[in-house]
Amino acid sequence: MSGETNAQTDSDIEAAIRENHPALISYITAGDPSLEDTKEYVEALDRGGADLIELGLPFSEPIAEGPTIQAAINRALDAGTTPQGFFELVDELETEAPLLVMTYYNMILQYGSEPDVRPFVERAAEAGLSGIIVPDLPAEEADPLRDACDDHGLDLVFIVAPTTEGERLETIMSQVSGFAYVQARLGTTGARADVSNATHDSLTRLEEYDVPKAVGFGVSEGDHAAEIVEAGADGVIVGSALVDIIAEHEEGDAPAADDLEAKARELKRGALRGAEGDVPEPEQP
Amino acid sequence: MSGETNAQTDSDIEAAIRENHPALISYITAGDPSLEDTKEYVEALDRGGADLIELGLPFSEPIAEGPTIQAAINRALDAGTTPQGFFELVDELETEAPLLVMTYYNMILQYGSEPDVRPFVERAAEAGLSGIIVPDLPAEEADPLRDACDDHGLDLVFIVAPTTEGERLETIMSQVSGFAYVQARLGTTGARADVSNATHDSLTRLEEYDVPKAVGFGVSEGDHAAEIVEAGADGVIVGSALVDIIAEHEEGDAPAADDLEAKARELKRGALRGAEGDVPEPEQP
Amino acid sequence: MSESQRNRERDSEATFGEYGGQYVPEALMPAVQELEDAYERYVLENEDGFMDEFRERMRDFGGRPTPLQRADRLSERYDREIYLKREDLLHGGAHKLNNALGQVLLAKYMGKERIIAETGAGQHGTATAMAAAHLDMPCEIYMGRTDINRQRPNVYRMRMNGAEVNPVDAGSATLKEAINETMRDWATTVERTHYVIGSIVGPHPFPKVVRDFQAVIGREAREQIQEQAGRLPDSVVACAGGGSNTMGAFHEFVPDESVALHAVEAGGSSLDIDEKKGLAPNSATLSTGTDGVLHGAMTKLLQSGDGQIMESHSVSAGLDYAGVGPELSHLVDTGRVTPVSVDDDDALNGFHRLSRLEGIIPALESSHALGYLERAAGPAADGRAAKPRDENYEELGDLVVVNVSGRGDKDLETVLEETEKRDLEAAPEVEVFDS
Amino acid sequence: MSESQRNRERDSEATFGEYGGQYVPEALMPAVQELEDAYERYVLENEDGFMDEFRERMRDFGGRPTPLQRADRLSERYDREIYLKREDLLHGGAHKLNNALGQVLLAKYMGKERIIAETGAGQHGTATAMAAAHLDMPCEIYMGRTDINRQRPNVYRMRMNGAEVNPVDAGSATLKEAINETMRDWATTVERTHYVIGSIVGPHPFPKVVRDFQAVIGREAREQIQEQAGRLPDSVVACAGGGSNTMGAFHEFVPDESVALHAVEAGGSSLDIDEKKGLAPNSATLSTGTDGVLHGAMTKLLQSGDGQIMESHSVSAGLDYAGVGPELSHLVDTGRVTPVSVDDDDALNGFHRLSRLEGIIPALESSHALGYLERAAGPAADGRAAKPRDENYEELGDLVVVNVSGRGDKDLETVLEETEKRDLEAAPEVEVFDS
Ligand SMILES: Cc1ncc(COP(=O)(O)O)c(C=O)c1O
Ligand SMILES: Cc1ncc(COP(=O)(O)O)c(C=O)c1O
Repeated sequence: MSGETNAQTDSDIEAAIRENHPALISYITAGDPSLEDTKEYVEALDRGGADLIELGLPFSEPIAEGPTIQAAINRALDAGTTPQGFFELVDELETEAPLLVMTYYNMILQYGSEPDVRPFVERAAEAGLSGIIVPDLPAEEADPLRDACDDHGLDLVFIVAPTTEGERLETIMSQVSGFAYVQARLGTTGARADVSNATHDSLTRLEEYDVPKAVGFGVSEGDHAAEIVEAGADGVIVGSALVDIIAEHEEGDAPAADDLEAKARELKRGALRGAEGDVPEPEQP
Repeated sequence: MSGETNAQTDSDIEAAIRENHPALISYITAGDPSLEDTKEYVEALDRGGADLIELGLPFSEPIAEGPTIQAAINRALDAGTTPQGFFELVDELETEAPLLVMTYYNMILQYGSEPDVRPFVERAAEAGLSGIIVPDLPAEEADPLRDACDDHGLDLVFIVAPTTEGERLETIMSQVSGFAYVQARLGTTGARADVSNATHDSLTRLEEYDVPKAVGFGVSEGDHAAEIVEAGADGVIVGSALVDIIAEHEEGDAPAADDLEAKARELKRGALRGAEGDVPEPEQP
Repeated sequence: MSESQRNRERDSEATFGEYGGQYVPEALMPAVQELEDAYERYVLENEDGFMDEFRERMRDFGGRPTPLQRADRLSERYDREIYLKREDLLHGGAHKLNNALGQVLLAKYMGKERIIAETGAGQHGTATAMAAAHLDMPCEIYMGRTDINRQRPNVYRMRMNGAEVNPVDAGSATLKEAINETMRDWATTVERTHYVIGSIVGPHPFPKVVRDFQAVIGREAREQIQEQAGRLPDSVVACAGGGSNTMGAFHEFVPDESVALHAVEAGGSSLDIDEKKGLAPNSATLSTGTDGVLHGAMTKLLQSGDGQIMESHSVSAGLDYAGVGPELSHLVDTGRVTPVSVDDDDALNGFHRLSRLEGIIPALESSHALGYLERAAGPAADGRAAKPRDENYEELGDLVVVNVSGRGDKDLETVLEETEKRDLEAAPEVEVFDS
Repeated sequence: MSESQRNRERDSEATFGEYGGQYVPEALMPAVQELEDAYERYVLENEDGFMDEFRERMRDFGGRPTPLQRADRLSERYDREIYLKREDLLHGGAHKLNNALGQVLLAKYMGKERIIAETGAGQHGTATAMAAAHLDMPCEIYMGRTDINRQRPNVYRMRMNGAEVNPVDAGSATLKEAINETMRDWATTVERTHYVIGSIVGPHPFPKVVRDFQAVIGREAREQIQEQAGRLPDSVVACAGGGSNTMGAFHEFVPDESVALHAVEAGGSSLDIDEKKGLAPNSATLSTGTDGVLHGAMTKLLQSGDGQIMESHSVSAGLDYAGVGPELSHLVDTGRVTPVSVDDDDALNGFHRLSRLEGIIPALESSHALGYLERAAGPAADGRAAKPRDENYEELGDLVVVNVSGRGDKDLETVLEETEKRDLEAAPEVEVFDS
């Protein structure tokens, strides 16, 4: 359905997805376990074939995260990760894959001397970030941030949940830029062992919209990736499965980067298989 | 004031007081620490010069007693003292001094097959007791017991408290037989180191009544006895000071009887000194 | 003779039939008579507006009226209308305040300067301490050392309210020794001190004083049930220890002959008595006791043949007393009140059932009244075949008022311990208790 | 446009000035909008008699109305009329039930099948568990493991009421982790589950829903004070954590411009903040916080310059929260509500003073409001020279209503521990605590 190139004004992100279709979008938390490690990990993911990389800027109250990413955020905060440090890391990074920042709205508001979204967006653009994802910012509250993003050429990615329907789906899809983040199931982030029916339903509901759709929440293996892409997704988003790898290794541990690279490779291969229709029979729960 | 013989119908008790004026009235708890010991102790008190002997029949809720006698009662109950055992002891006793039983009303009521005071009074008379004192039976509730006592020739001794005044004093003094038990002070039984003003006031209030008056609650030494008798009492009642001696000795300990006898002697001598006006200067608190 | 005079004559009698009276040491008689006089003037005649002040303070400070609540799920379970009189909502958490505030106020009108009281589990002590703080009266509470150690939170509450808590070390160091010690204090300081007795026990006029202060329970309930259900109830059910919540709930209904009055006693672990050891494994005085004199009154008692008072038992500390109010003894003898009992297990089930079905955690005392509902009217097919239905169940009728005399926060630990020992049908799963 | 329509339009706005809003994950938006719809229909329009049923249940089950009591001895001490709104007498022991029962009933009207809630100290959890038991709704409460271990009695109460208590082990295992976990549950089960938020916080419409259920406090107080004192008060004083008892007490008075509204926050041990450690040794959000977004709403927060939420502190667990209701933030900015604060010591003194002078043991939360009276109006010669009088004291006026939001039984242990550490002027002697 989608996947055909759209000639007009593709953003970096959109371009990355369309050009590398089906895309692998990876997430890790910046500063987990340190910003230096994050730099290595990002480069490893880039090498491993991630087509977009989301970097989490840690916030103390991550209400939308599951236990895995919540723990990563706590590690990053304990390591003293700040927005300043985060942007300096991004300043340094040179990756094939465009970078997005994923953070909570209060972090965006507080950057700068008083509550205002613009200083954050300016700095993000300056650092070379291509987009922003804010898990606690529904479309209804997003006007100020979207205006700022538009002004600075950043994509603002919205999440589409299994409960998003009707008028609200219209609104979100008319505002989304970069890609629609399709939430695979109800609940929070976290690696799971199956692909839910909700994913299929959501992709069906979104068929008519000509925006790339990437599916996240619970994707952890190449086979999931394959299945999701076969169901019509333009990309898969993987976070907790990568964070799990980081959590298993000591700080500064070289194999972590290698394992991340390998995992990215597995996932990307899975996604490609999905695009070719080479999908294993899904296990029924 | 009192002390002159009253020719009419003196009971054993009245006679004992008038004849041995000023009288020593002693109290111990039957069964503390065993009925056999009590027998010895009673005989020792008799030898020591006690003119009347009160025997406590233990009741589980002795609300009018101080800690000393309460503990004696608990020892007696733990030793298995029953009304049957008590009466059998009295059956055996042969003392100069007439004997009284001091117990709570429920013990009197329950003797026999249903709540009734008569079986107890009959048995008391049969055992040779001369009188009954019931610390939780005010004159207002005493009709049934007084009738039964009258029928069996037993005295029913009433207590006159420092708070007893006016009409109630009249009533009590018109009903009392044997002697009026003048409560030396507010509070409960227990040995104390001084003689209270309340004692003097009470004896003054009672001057006009031609009934022997014996003062109890807190009398522990010969000097107290002397002072009380000088203040106009016909007798002194000593309990806790004797129970203290029993409590200090092991069960079956011979010296206990000797000490009791000696204590009785000291107290009797004190009372006699009081009658002669030979009273030490009371210590002022 | 005016109605108030007639009431006054009836109420100034010292006895209920053969029960009651004033079996107290001579030294206390004047105080008891002074209280009689004060009772007649202030309580019966409302002299100086005493009763008006009492009622106003019970409203503003105590939280009266308490609701009468239709218990939806109990009504469904028992297939009849069950209404709960919510004394658990009274300030302090139990009906005890009705009496404590009344007596402390009375002491103030009488010119007394000092309040004393005994307490076992601490319910009456905390109510008295609250009332004394509220009315600015110095207050001392006697409490056995054993009870102090078992009931820390109540000790703290009393102390927070500025009361002194005097530990009693004699004997088993529990309620009975505390009563003796309070009596001693009173006998010593009687001229300036008022002894706040905690139930409808003790010498006249205490049983009437306490009853009249507690009678507001039934007075409110009688109005409320007529308003809410349109008629008088078929029965009123209340637990009975000393009997103050019981007579408080019943008093106003006594003249309504169509209303059955069920006093639910603590059956403990058994209704049998061990004469040898002087132990009653229950506190079912009305059901199994015999006549005698205890703590100032003739009444029914748990006692040995010789007249020694037995040690009673109940899982609920507030019901654990070997005596009972003389008025209840009388009303049982005349047939007006039906004494029934449920055992510790039934009471615990009653506790859990109300907690889970209605969202009200009742005092273990009150749980006896609730356990009785199950025993009398519970679904037959409930695995309870072993225990027969209470024989008085027919009297319950279609419209029942149950007095929830207090809340169960104070009982949580006991309930946990006792529940773990047992296999109770109404308890949440046991794993629930360890986390 | 009818009055109810006008109200409805005003109330359906998602913001209070710049505060409020709906900052929630997309998955929850439909649920939040469904709640908006239900709020408008059932709460604002009384559809299907919802509000009638709510009020009736709050009367019969909850014990409303609660009294407004003139505090005789506080009035004397502070030389002005002090009235106490007695929410401590509400079923469960705090104002929390007003909201919990309202929301559980609303969930039932909405056809939800399951109730979840988070709890810190356990007050909101116990209220929710009671309400859910009463209305026969399955209920799960999330609670940090650390809090579970600190607050056993509340855990037991919830379990007795049949609720499941889910321990949360993440991070510091306290309120914040419990909130996250509850959000996760809700995000997963949103279609059949209602999340009962415990204060006037969270995304629209929660702040309005909770406020409207709590507004009965001020509605009653406003009537009662006019009846009892003949006029409107000069001020209303309430403690503020999230702010539900606060807005509950204030709401009805907001249009009465002559009535000063004082929100008393927890000053903790100091109003200073340790940016480095991300610690605020207080919970005085209205007094010292800055604007930001937390738990679904824009409001005042205790946060670092970067936007990380600080760990707050108060001796009172129920006030220990880094945010505050958006409506209060707005009313503070517009000058209608005066934010003040007292520190832990003042609150403990307030606790002891009410316990000893009035016979009411208040919750530590409510004790802040009482401590503020002393700070604002206490006798000058009280050894308190070191602390200046609160600068807003003149606004208190001659007739003051103080909301006693809950009872302090739950706080006894904390108060004992904290009192022993300090030299408090109003505490009973320390020897009093060991027996
Ligand atoms: C809640 C409650 N109910 C009942 C009782 C039993 O007392 P009474 O039988 O006098 O009502 C107590 C005694 O402590 C109690 O606390
Ligand atoms: C008694 C009491 N008062 C006040 C509060 C603070 O909450 P709020 O500020 O929402 O009234 C709590 C919270 O637990 C509480 O239990």
